[in-house]
Amino acid sequence: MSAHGNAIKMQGKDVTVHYGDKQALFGVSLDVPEKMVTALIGPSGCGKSTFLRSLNRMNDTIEGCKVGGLLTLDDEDIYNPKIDVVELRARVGMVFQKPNPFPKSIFENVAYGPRIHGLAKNRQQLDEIVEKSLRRASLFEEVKDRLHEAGTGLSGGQQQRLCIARAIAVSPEVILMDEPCSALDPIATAKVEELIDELRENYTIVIVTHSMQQAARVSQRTAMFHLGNLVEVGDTEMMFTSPTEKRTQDYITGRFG
Amino acid sequence: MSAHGNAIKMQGKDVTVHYGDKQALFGVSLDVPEKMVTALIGPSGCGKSTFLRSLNRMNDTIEGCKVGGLLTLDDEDIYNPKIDVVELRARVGMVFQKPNPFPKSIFENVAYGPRIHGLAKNRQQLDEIVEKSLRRASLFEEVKDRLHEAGTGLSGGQQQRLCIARAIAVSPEVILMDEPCSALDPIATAKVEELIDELRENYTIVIVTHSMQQAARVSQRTAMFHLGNLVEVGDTEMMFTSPTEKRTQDYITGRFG
Amino acid sequence: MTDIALNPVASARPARRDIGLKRRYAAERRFKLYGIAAIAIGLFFLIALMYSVFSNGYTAFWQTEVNLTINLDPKIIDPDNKRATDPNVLLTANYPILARNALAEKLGVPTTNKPAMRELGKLFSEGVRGQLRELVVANPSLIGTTQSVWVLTGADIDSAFKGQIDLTVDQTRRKVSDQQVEWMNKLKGEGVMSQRFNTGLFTYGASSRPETSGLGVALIGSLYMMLIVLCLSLPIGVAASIYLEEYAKKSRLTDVIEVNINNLAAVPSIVFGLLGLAVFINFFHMPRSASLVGGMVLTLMTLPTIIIATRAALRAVPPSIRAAALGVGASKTQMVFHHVLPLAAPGILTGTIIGLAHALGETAPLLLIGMVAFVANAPVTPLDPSTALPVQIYMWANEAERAFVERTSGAIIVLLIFLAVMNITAIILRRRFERRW
Amino acid sequence: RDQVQVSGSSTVLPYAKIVAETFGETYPNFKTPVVESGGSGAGIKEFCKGVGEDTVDIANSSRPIKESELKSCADAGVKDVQEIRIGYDGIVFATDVKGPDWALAPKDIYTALAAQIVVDGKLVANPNTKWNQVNPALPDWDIAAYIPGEKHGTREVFEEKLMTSGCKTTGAADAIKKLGLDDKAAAAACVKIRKDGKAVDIDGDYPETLARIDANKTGVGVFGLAFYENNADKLKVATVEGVVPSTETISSGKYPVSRPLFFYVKKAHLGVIPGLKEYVDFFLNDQMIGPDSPLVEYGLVAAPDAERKAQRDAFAAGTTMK
Amino acid sequence: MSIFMVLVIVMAIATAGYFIGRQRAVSKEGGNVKPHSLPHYHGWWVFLASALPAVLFIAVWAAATGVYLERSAIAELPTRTADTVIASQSLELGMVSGIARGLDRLSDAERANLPQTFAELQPLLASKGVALATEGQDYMIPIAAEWNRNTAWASSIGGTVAIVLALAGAVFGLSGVNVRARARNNVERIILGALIAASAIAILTTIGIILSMLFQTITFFQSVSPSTFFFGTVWDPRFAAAGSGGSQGQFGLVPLLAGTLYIAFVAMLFAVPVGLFAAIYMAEYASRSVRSVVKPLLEVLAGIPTIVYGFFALVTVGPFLRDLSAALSGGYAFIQAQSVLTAGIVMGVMLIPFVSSLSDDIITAVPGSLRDGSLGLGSTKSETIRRVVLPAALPGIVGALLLTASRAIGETMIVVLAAGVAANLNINPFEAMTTITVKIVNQLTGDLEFNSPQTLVAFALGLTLFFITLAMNIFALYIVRKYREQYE
Ligand SMILES: Nc1ncnc2c1ncn2[C@@H]1O[C@H](COP(=O)(O)OP(=O)(O)OP(=O)(O)O)[C@@H](O)[C@H]1O
Ligand SMILES: Nc1ncnc2c1ncn2[C@@H]1O[C@H](COP(=O)(O)OP(=O)(O)OP(=O)(O)O)[C@@H](O)[C@H]1O
Ligand SMILES: [Mg+2]
Ligand SMILES: [Mg+2]
Repeated sequence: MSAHGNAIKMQGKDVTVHYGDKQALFGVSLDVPEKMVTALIGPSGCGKSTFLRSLNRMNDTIEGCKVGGLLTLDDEDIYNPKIDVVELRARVGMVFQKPNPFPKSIFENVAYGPRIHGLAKNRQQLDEIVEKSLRRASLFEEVKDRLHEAGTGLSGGQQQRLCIARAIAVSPEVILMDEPCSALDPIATAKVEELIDELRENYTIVIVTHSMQQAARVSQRTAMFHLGNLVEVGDTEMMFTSPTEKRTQDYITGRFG
Repeated sequence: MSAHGNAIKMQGKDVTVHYGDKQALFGVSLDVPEKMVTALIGPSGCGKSTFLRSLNRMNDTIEGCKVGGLLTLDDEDIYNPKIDVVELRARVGMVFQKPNPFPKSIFENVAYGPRIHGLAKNRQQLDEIVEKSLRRASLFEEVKDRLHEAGTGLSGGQQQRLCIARAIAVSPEVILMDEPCSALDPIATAKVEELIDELRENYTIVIVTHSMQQAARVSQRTAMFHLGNLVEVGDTEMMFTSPTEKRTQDYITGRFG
Repeated sequence: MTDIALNPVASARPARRDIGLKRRYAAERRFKLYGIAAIAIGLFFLIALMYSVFSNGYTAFWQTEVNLTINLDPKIIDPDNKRATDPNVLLTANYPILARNALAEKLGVPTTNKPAMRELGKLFSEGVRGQLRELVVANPSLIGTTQSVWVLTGADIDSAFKGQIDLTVDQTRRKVSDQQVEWMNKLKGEGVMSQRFNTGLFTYGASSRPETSGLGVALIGSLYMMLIVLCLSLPIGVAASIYLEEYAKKSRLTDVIEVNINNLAAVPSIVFGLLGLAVFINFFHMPRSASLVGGMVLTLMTLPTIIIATRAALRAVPPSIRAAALGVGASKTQMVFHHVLPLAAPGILTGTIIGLAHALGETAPLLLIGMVAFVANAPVTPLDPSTALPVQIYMWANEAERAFVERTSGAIIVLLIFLAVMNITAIILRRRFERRW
Repeated sequence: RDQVQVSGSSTVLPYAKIVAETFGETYPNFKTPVVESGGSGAGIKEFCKGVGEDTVDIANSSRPIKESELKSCADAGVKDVQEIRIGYDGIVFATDVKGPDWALAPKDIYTALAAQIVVDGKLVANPNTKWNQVNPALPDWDIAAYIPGEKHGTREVFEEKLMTSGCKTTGAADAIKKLGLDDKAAAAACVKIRKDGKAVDIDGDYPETLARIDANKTGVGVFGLAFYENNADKLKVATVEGVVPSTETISSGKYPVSRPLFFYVKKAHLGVIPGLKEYVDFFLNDQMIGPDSPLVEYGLVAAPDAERKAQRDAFAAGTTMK
Repeated sequence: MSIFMVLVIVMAIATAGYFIGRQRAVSKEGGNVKPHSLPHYHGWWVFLASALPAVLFIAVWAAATGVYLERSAIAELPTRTADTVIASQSLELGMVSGIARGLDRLSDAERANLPQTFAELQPLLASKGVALATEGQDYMIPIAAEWNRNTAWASSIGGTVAIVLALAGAVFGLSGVNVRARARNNVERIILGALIAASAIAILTTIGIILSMLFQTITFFQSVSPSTFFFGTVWDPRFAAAGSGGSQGQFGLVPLLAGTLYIAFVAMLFAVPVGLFAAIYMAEYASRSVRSVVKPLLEVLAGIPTIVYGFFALVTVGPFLRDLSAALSGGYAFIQAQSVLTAGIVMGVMLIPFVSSLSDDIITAVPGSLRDGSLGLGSTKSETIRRVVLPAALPGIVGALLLTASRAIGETMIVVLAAGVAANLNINPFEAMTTITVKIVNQLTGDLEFNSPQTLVAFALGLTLFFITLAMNIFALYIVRKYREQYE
């Protein structure tokens, strides 16, 4: 279905999400093509994070949250009881909206994922993974002298980059990013965008962003949400130049809300 | 001293801040003119939040944090032991980088400040203040049906707007905003920017932002930080068109970091 | 467009990584199992303890009584007919004889048969004296009439009635004779001897006779002490924790206080008794055996528990909440009392529950301040001599008479009910405050 | 203060309790005395704290007051102390009721429980593990004796009446003397109990001993006579030197192991604390401690008539110690 | 005027002050000056200004006049001579106060013609239900009457002064009410003072404990040398007392200390895993309803009197372990019924809720975002708990464990019944040992002579234990500081 001809990595069909009585998503059908960046945009509270969290079943952890419809990864229903959530999450990694480093050292924060998944055979490999991940998140230079100090002592932006590094370190197939740059300055943002571009070669990426520019810069496909509905989805270029829906157009030009 | 001719509301002279052994600010001197928006920009970790927090002595709450130099509000030294910190903070309000609503209802979150400062004579006035503040933070429409549900159940952006509403509700003289829009979508951002513009008529505002565009849009003065130093400060227009410092120029054009 | 299966890329997918899922899931299951096992162990011991207490103790809530038709003979109560002038006559009259005669009549024993009458006299409790006295003093006009009264049987008969005495052994080896057992069975057959709910267990004070000894004094004493402990240790403990956690600059002094408090938690409870004796009784001259002193000693003993729990709870409140409160111009005190304390409340309540439970069950410190004592008169104020529930349990556990065995367990049940009532309140409060963020 | 306060021994407590309760019932104007139980030592300590409203009036004791204690008393101002002996407490051995009959003698007890005994004329660490090794007439049971712990006054009686005399009759005393110890040390060595777990000290009260025999049916326990009588359906008492312990054999002196029980009255408080004098008089009345009294029924061994009279007279005369 | 009445009046004044102060503050608002404090702070400030000094004064006055009245009554007592009947002044005074109490119950008419002799007075008071001692003297009656009069006088003066103080305080507080007055700061300063006072109680308690044991400890060390006490390996104080020369070494702390640590260790070995796993299960796995049932149920374990545990160990657990070991080894019971193991297990059961409930609260308090972070990386729940949640909760859990260990060290009844009182020194957990606490309790509550070293050793033991646990706590604090992890 992808206009780019890429295979579909993840797919949502009529996805509905309820938080207790409150419905947050009203039947969203969206495909995520492989090795591409899909951006989710839309006004605050429209359900972007909610959809994103359904993709690796992080919604399971919220009490009273019910997900309906069909969601697949490589054609497997990820809400099938037989599916393994842990493996799913290892394959579909996530970076959250609020930076949430563990109360451990910077090194341990990044090493955590590789450790539990047994990705490093020995300490040296682990060091390598950590360094590589920190570099890719453009944090290494800033923290190389204090790898063993607490990750919580970093500035907000540094913390967020740390979380990105942590997610990259387990080399997932899909990376979900919930406004990864909202706490970053332009330079760091540019670096992360570069990184996303780079990652795209091997990984599938879904990114939630508030910045139209960012969506335009990094994504190949864009999906526009509004009030829990998917308004429009399509190639980014098309979306930003000639959106079919009036609401999209209004949103992009900053005319509605 | 302000180029705009406005009186100086707050002033920092040779401000230094240490976190334990680590020095985060190295002698920053910056004036905050009254009824203007001052933007602080700079790469992540450069000390913007640190400077901002010194302005209402929120640094006092961090153990091991020492502030040196002189900081004044209306020519009064705010680090003078005689000053009442509480009153200071009521006059100099703050919105934090990470949204941090109280685990109370939305209404209570906003009503808290007016309550402790006795800004409302009766319940009706309180309702009015809450509604007005929520409206100004462009949150009211979204939450008007669930004012008495938990503020922590909101989406990230909604939480941040809630925090802005909470800060506005006590009508401070100076409002410090630490990346208030980093979690907001463009429309909400535009609204907050509008709000800031509106508030400028009566209040003095200091805002930390990562978005150059935002700084350009909302602020009249911009201060550029780097590695704990103030690199340059001046009228926003000038800063963005003809910065005197090379570093500023590089930063604005995205060339350094 | 949904026909993905035909897409060639799908089949060229790299093989899945091995992230040791099998092993990790086994670990997960094991971990969860440990949790269940841990709870099961805890509950198993709880049930075992409860079973041993309840199976021994439930009988204490019923007491054997015998229904007697007593002739309140003025010749015995007031032989000289002076009750109008001398109030002491009714107080000191020989009431047990009335009961004995009534019983003799019922069983057809001639009152002249002295040895039989002695045996018979032990069928019912000496407490009948007080019971009839109360009846007559309250209403002197009853004198001369015949009243049907339920009278407590003697403790040994009660034990025999409940089957707690082995009646197969030779009668010289037991406290009830064959004759008495025969009478007992006869009365039981006639339906005039039966078990009735033992209200006395809750109202009587200490007594040397098992059947008339109850927890009245101990209940009042424990109630006073718990009120004192609650009213003192909760506010003081919370206040101290707030100071240490929120106000005090981390310094040598706060370290000293912190270590000090942790250390006080390890001080054997009897040492608090020594302290109470030295300070409250010897120095401040407070009365011995008083629940006020007991309450204060237990307060000192409970404080560390509450402080430690409260500090842990305060520490768990995220700093961002504090920043938020300060940011809108709340003073530190407002921040603490409006935001931090409510969030810490569940932890504080847990500490209080555990601390109070500890205080409620403690005997050793009370030994030294004279509360492990025989106290018959119910205390009116916390300054009067009284005992406490665990003390009564301890003292009954050391009694020789068989009938005290069930009472010991019965008293434990009462203590547990007392504890339950106390805890349920706290637990309801705790649930109200509990929330995740 | 309008209430008599009594502290002291937990052995005397049951008796004091009966008296206090009856006293309260008989004199409606006086409150029932408060009787604490915390041990003789602790009781006498409180008693000797001084004279005055906030000190106790009476100390119950299961042993005579010591010289040094009297001296401390006097130092604190408690100069006149009246001693009152209320009767005797028999100390008996008992086993589970289903077991065989037991007949003990001090030498059996010594040979079974002493740390060191004489074997073939030499002093050796006690090798006995079974009662029938001690005395063939005793059953083939592992030695497991539950004896009063060191904190109990009973322990002293046990040592004095059984261990010391057993030590002498078995000839161990002579053997110990030969080691060159002085008299005091020799006496102490005589009463030394083995520490290999065969003799178990019980610091709790008799119900604990009973519980231990319940848990170990071949154990032998030491009890007070009163406790035994109340639990005779569970316990079988052993004879000592052929004498069955009972109130009669003890008061006649035939049964050797018994001890007197006391209480001490502060003379200074008599007539000053309301009810104190009345309480003591009441206690000494034959209706309370005579041969047919409730205390005796509970298990107290009444003192002979003459002794009781002497106690009453001495109290009335205000005779104090020293 | 009774103290109670005065207190009520003072409180009434203060409460009125609160309302007036609040009202005044409200009425002063409205200008263009921003008020410094909320009206109710002004109210509270007036309340405190009025109540606090008055109440303090009442306390001091009551204590002082009590002493003064006693002094003056004593001064009126006839001088003590050799043949004074009543042994001590305190007793005389007690009798006088008894009479005074009795006189209070009389009606005015009866008081007007008071009998002059004790012999007449006694039956009169007896009819009012006041029992007097028999030895009362005639001279005591006027003193008692005088005492009553003085008391009434003193309390009316004190009461008046207190009320005046309350009023003055209220006026002072009210006069200070204005828009910029820092009422909140004043109130908060007083709150802070109260908080500091509360934490000072901990220090005072410690001082009290040390002082209440110090003197007897010194006396003890006068007869037993510290070195034999601290380093002796034999505990047999009775034998030492009975014997002479050379038996000094019988006061050996080592076996008791070893037993204390050993039994506490075994108890912790049982309680910590069980409690911690129970806490983890309740906090992370169990549903709300299961948790709300299980948690209070486990807390019941902390409330069962320890003597119940003791008998449980004595009649159930001990024999069970003994029989079990006999069955395992085919006859020989290698576990004694009374053993370190029995005591450890049963005490461990009691300690479960200390670990589980406190840890549960602390684990629950760890922010959810940390869990999300870990789960989002594909870790299993148990990995998240073990590697993220527990480390974050560690400082709090260590606090809970310290408290648990403290309880284990301080416990007596369970040890007495489950492990016995024999002070052995061995390393076999299947044999009996005993603890310092047990010996403290037993030496203090026995029939032993109270001023002999045998009893005094209890104080030395108590003080020693106090310092040992102090050292352990300092060490623990150091460890916690070193490994503390702060989240957010
Ligand atoms: N509590 C703290 N303890 C120690 N160091 C800190 C603390 N807070 C900040 N720092 C350090 O001080 C420096 C300045 O931090 P600050 O938070 O002011 O940066 P910032 O300019 O706000 O960055 P960002 O845009 O990422 O929020 C950073 O190097 C940071 O690591
Ligand atoms: N845990 C929750 N419980 C109840 N309602 C929730 C919860 N989380 C989100 N919601 C609600 O669901 C809706 C969608 O929320 P979501 O977080 O997906 O928004 P979003 O598009 O990510 O917004 P933002 O850009 O502000 O982060 C919102 O109305 C929000 O209030
Ligand atoms: Mg979101
Ligand atoms: Mg910042």
